[in-house]
Amino acid sequence: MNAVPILELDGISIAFGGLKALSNVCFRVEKGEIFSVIGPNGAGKTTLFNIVSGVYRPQSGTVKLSGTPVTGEPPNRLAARGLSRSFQNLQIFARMSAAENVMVGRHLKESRNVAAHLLGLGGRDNRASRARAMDLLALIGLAGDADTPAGALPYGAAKRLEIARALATEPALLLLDEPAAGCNPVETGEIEEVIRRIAAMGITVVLVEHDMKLVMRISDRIHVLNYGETLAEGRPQDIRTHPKVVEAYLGRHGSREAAHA
Amino acid sequence: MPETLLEVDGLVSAYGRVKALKGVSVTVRAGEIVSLVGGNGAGKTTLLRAISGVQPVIGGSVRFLGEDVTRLVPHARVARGIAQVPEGRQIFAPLSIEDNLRLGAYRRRDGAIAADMDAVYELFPVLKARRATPAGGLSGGQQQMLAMGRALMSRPKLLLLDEPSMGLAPILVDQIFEIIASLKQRGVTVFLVEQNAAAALSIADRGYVIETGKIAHEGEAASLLADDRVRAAYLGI
Amino acid sequence: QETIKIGAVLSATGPASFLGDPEEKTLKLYVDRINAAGGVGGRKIQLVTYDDGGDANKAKTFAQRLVEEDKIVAMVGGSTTGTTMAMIPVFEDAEVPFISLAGAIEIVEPVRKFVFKTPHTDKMACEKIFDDLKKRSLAKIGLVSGTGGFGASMRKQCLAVAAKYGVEIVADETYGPKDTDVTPQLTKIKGTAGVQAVVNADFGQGPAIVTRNYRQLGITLPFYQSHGVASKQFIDLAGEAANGVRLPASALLVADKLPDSDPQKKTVVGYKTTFEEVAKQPVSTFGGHAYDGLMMVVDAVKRANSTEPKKLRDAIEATKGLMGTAGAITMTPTDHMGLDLTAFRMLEIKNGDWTLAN
Amino acid sequence: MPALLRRFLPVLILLALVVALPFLLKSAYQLRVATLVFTAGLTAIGLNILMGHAGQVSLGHAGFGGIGAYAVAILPTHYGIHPLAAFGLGVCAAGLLAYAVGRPILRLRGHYLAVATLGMGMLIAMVIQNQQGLTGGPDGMQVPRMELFGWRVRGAETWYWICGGFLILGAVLAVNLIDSPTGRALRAVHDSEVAARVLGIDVARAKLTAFTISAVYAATGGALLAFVNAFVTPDIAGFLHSVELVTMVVLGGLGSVVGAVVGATILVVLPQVLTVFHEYEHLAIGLIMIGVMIFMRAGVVPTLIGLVRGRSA
Amino acid sequence: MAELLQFIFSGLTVGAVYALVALGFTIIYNASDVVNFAQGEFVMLGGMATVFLAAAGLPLPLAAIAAVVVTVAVGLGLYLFAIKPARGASAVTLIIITIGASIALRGAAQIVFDKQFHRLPSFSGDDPIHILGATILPQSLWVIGGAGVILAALWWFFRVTLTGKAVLATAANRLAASLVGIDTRFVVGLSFALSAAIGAIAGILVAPITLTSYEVGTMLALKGFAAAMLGGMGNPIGAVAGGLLIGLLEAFGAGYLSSTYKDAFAFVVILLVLFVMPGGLFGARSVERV
Ligand SMILES: Nc1ncnc2c1ncn2[C@@H]1O[C@H](COP(=O)(O)OP(=O)(O)OP(=O)(O)O)[C@@H](O)[C@H]1O
Ligand SMILES: Nc1ncnc2c1ncn2[C@@H]1O[C@H](COP(=O)(O)OP(=O)(O)OP(=O)(O)O)[C@@H](O)[C@H]1O
Ligand SMILES: [Mg+2]
Ligand SMILES: [Mg+2]
Repeated sequence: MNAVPILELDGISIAFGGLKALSNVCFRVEKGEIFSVIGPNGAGKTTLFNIVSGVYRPQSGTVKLSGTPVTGEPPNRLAARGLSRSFQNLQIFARMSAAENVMVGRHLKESRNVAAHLLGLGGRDNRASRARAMDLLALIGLAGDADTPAGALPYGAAKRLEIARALATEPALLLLDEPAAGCNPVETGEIEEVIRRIAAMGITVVLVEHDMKLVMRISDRIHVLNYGETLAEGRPQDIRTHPKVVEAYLGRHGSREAAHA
Repeated sequence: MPETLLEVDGLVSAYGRVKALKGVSVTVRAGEIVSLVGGNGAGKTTLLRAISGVQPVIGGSVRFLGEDVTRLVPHARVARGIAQVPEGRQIFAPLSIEDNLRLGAYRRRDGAIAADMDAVYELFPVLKARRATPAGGLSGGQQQMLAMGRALMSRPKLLLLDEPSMGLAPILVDQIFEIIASLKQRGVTVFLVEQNAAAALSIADRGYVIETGKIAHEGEAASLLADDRVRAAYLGI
Repeated sequence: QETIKIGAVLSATGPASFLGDPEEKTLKLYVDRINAAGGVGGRKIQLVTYDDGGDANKAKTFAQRLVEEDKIVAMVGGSTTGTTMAMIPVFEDAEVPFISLAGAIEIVEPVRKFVFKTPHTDKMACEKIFDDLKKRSLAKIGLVSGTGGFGASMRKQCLAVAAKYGVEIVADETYGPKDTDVTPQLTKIKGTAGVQAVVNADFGQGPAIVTRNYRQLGITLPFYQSHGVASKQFIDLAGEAANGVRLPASALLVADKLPDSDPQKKTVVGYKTTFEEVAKQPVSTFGGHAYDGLMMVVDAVKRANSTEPKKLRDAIEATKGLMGTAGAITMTPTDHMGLDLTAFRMLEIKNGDWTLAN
Repeated sequence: MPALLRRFLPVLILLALVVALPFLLKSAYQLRVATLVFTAGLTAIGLNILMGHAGQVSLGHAGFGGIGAYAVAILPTHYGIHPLAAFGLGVCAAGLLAYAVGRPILRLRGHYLAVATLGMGMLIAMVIQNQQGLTGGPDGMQVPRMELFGWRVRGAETWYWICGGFLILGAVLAVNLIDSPTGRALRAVHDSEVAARVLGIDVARAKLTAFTISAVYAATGGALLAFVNAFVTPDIAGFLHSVELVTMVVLGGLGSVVGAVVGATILVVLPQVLTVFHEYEHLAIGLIMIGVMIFMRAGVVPTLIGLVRGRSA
Repeated sequence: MAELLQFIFSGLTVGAVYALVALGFTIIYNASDVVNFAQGEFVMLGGMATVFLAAAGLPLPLAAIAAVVVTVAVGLGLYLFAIKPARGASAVTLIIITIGASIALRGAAQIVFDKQFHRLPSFSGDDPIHILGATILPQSLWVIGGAGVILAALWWFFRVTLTGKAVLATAANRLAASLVGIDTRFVVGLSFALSAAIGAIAGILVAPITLTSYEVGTMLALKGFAAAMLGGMGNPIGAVAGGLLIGLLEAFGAGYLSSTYKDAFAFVVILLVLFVMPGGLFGARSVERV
């Protein structure tokens, strides 16, 4: 391959109590790719995201971002390195408006001079962040809800809000954990459109998703986990028919969906 | 014509000043599977919450087995046979998986509880393997299984399902729909909210389509599946 | 005719309610009695009381309120030294006489023009105890004191005057105002070489617990309490363990045991009977302080034949031989307390009752 | 600009109040009560930044107030430092202490944070109470009068204006902060720490910032109170006072600047009003607190705002 | 040796008092996530009501039972008239309500009873038991035993009974609890009644040692709260362990370090423990998935 991969995992393992959630997981994500991680419930996908984004620290293995080892760095430092994510279990700021949620994503781009903020000198940042937030809300189709308290948004909207918020950090690498959960096929189509646009901006996307139509349509490559171990990796057309994947994960329904894509 | 189990009439409900349900009427007959489809924020969850009694209503009525239950507290409705798998799973995170299931049968006093628990474990073997651990550690999909299992433990007459397939691996989606279909054989009536509209309607007898707090279409499931407007708006075909 | 407005800011609730409660009851009781008997020189007394809960900040606010809104002519109150010290500037500025019911000597030393106090100081209590120790040829003592206002202040005074009486404090322990067990401290004192007697400086429930722990540990050394426990309640709380405890206190506690010849007898028996009858609780010296303060004002009003605060102040300063529950009070421009050591009696608890020690 | 107006509305309300009150209040006593409201309100505004925005409780904030108060008592008395300098030093000391202890303490959450801060407050109070030589012990100590260019700062009205000025200043700073990137970071931490972290917020630092700022407010409030009273006792740093401060913030309305001052007003003025109930006073205070919280769950000010909005909509 | 043992006895006595109070916190906390600041007042009511009922002529055991009943009634009243009407309020709001209740109860007690200190007679006399040169009062054994029995009862309640699990479920997720058919109001009401009963029993057991007055609840609640948190909030075993540990720390602090700063010593240790174990000694590590 050509350049340094934007994300490189090597021998990642973690256990909770006696339960091995991930063992020896390795993969590389190239810059500009849409890379999907799929696998049965409890396979370790979210755990993998938690490790990559620094929420958990792996018991062994290394994480490299664009060639730099970052294993165990706290999430806020990783964010500064251009990594952002959304959450499977919603983590929106429920008491803030939708626009403010996205503005928080601008944190690293804003001044952090507390004294200046106390003195009311944060106005410039506020205006810039607000403008950017409105753009992003428009991107995900929530422009009309800018001043709605985020806690009052329906589930699907809140999931999209998380994407906008993550985008506000201007990431190079974006991890999306089940962005289409709770969306009907039409809405999933809209999410797909949003992801494509994100990719078009040059942002590398790592996607966890159970909607096979979406995954098969959009992914450049797919990595399959099962019981914390790698089951397969490859292009959608290979994964779709991979016997082990079909057996452990896709089943009839998944195969049908995947075939439809 | 089987008897009417659930009759929702002109239900109105609001969050603050925002009306989420603007006069919704729905009927579910005993032994049926009825699906409710609709977009984000259409009011599906609100309707199920109102039926269970955890959402205040400001107009309309809910009748269950002929009895007006509109003013009944939630636990009294559970006692009458209404169970719900809520949106977002809502498991008892610090409690063990086994305790979660046991609490599903909170209102029951019969001797078949242990047997039912085994049945749930059979449906979802992962749960059995981890039954003594706190439910909060489960993955999203595993929690969804637990929520389903917990609702089954109450042996409901009417099971309200709010997006039961959300976050489940495809292979389990098959399974969940099979389970729902099989509930019918066991005499459980199901009112199903699903984003996976095609799958939901394909196992349902009848269906409703809700749009911004109002029922927009209703009819036989097959005819809804064939309806062009529904196909375009919700099935993405 | 105009009433005589007397103010009182007391710690009727809170950690010092042990003091404030009987004080408030006493004031109310006697104001009612005086009014029922026709008032002072035909004028009724109007009592305005506020509860500061033991908080100096609140006390000061109430003091200001008494002076400015209620327009009182004299103040009897200030249950603790802390609240008193906070209120002093208010009365000094407003030039209204202020008779404090708190113990510390700082209140009247240096003398402030409008500030007086009724109780004996804790320094006097120390002196009285050390005097008794000296008589019994006991020189080395263990001191155990509460860290609340009363205990801390008395500890300071005792440490200061010990040398004068040839007393050496070989163990110095403290406990918190709400502690429920003091056996570790007492165990340490017990284990200290050469201790010949133990002195406990505190008020409230603490001394009762200390006394019970003292007996639990089987310590047999002479044991002294302070005037802070001078209430029958102490004996009730400490139970059997109280027997043998010595303490300096006013004659009030042994009212009925005083010889008829005692000049104080009439006053203390009168107060004791009245208080116990109406308040339905055993008399304490703290209520007595309030009685003394009120009587000082009444006496001053009579002599000054005026309710003008400044004239009242001058009259209070001229108080001479007024018989109070604490002793005969004689104020001078340099002494705004007016009591001497003879006002203290050394008592010993025997068979669950006070007796005069000799 | 209406947005700016909306933002500074709380400040304008408070300003109007501070300016208007002297026309209504007749005696020095009444001015004093207002002054006490201002000092408590200032502390409550600061605590509100920590509790209402960052979502972290502190049951030890009176301790910081105690540091401010005793600084202006001890430093001039024992070390001859000018009261104004002592004021500054005390506030800095409280801020530094908060900064130093905040890091480990703020790792704790919820009720555990509550006990940890409670412990910290108790330790401060204990030192004040027991260092008798320095602090006068439980009986308290005098605070020397401040002298500025030969002018003795005294009198109810003078302190009214000084404390009122500080209150307005405190409100302005708080309002600025809330609407700034820092304020948003604090509120984000309140709602979801993990989300805040992946967005680049250093959660520990954010909490520490709020803690330190609120400690500075508390120390300022404490020092002003000490000046006003010219006397301090250890109660000012005590646990009960800490609870009182938390109650002010919640009663008035978490997250609201005006609410903090309203909460302070309730708890300062109520005992003055309720003296008419004599021994029923405490019963009445307790019942009023319960009543307010039942009928105004979000606190007085947010509930009233909600009512007004509801009516106009 | 005798000295060390004496410190241990002192620590156990005081610690058992704290443990009893801490146990009272666990139930309401487990049912509603609310730290009930009026818990200390339950303890006070138990002791004071017994004193006054006994003074009114009731035989002591009867007075004690009546006092528990009175306190339970007060606990239920607190729930019905203060907590239940605030349905849907946040935990902070509810906590402030309990603070208000604690002020009101103290205010009422000072009127109904009085402001004096009182003592209940020790259950089995005041003759100290001598062990290896150290002494302990029989009443201390009552307190320690009481803490043990209540601990066992609570453990059984939460671990074995379905109602106990319903209590935990209600705290964990009230919505879900309603949806499985738990009468959440009944559960929370029950928890107030049980907490009140435990508080009252604690108040009666400790009154012969700590003495009692209308104000005694404040300090006991404070220490009990610290003990409960040290042990891990909501866990009865933690409550007892935390209580005993604080008692022992205070006793050793007073005995070996400085009696003035013994409380400081205890708090420093609490802080250190929490830094290492942020969920207390026995607290379950919270599992929150994202
Ligand atoms: N904090 C934790 N404590 C205990 N177990 C955990 C924890 N985090 C993850 N696990 C366990 O690790 C395994 C992997 O979980 P993870 O959430 O990564 O699965 P997933 O692949 O995202 O599943 P899903 O598709 O259902 O979201 C699961 O069995 C889960 O129970
Ligand atoms: N807690 C809340 N506060 C205010 N508004 C709310 C709240 N919950 C829901 N709403 C509003 O009520 C409406 C209906 O929401 P509901 O959750 O019932 O939709 P839904 O059909 O279940 O959507 P989804 O498919 O996203 O779950 C939406 O407009 C939503 O914004
Ligand atoms: Mg997952
Ligand atoms: Mg929904």
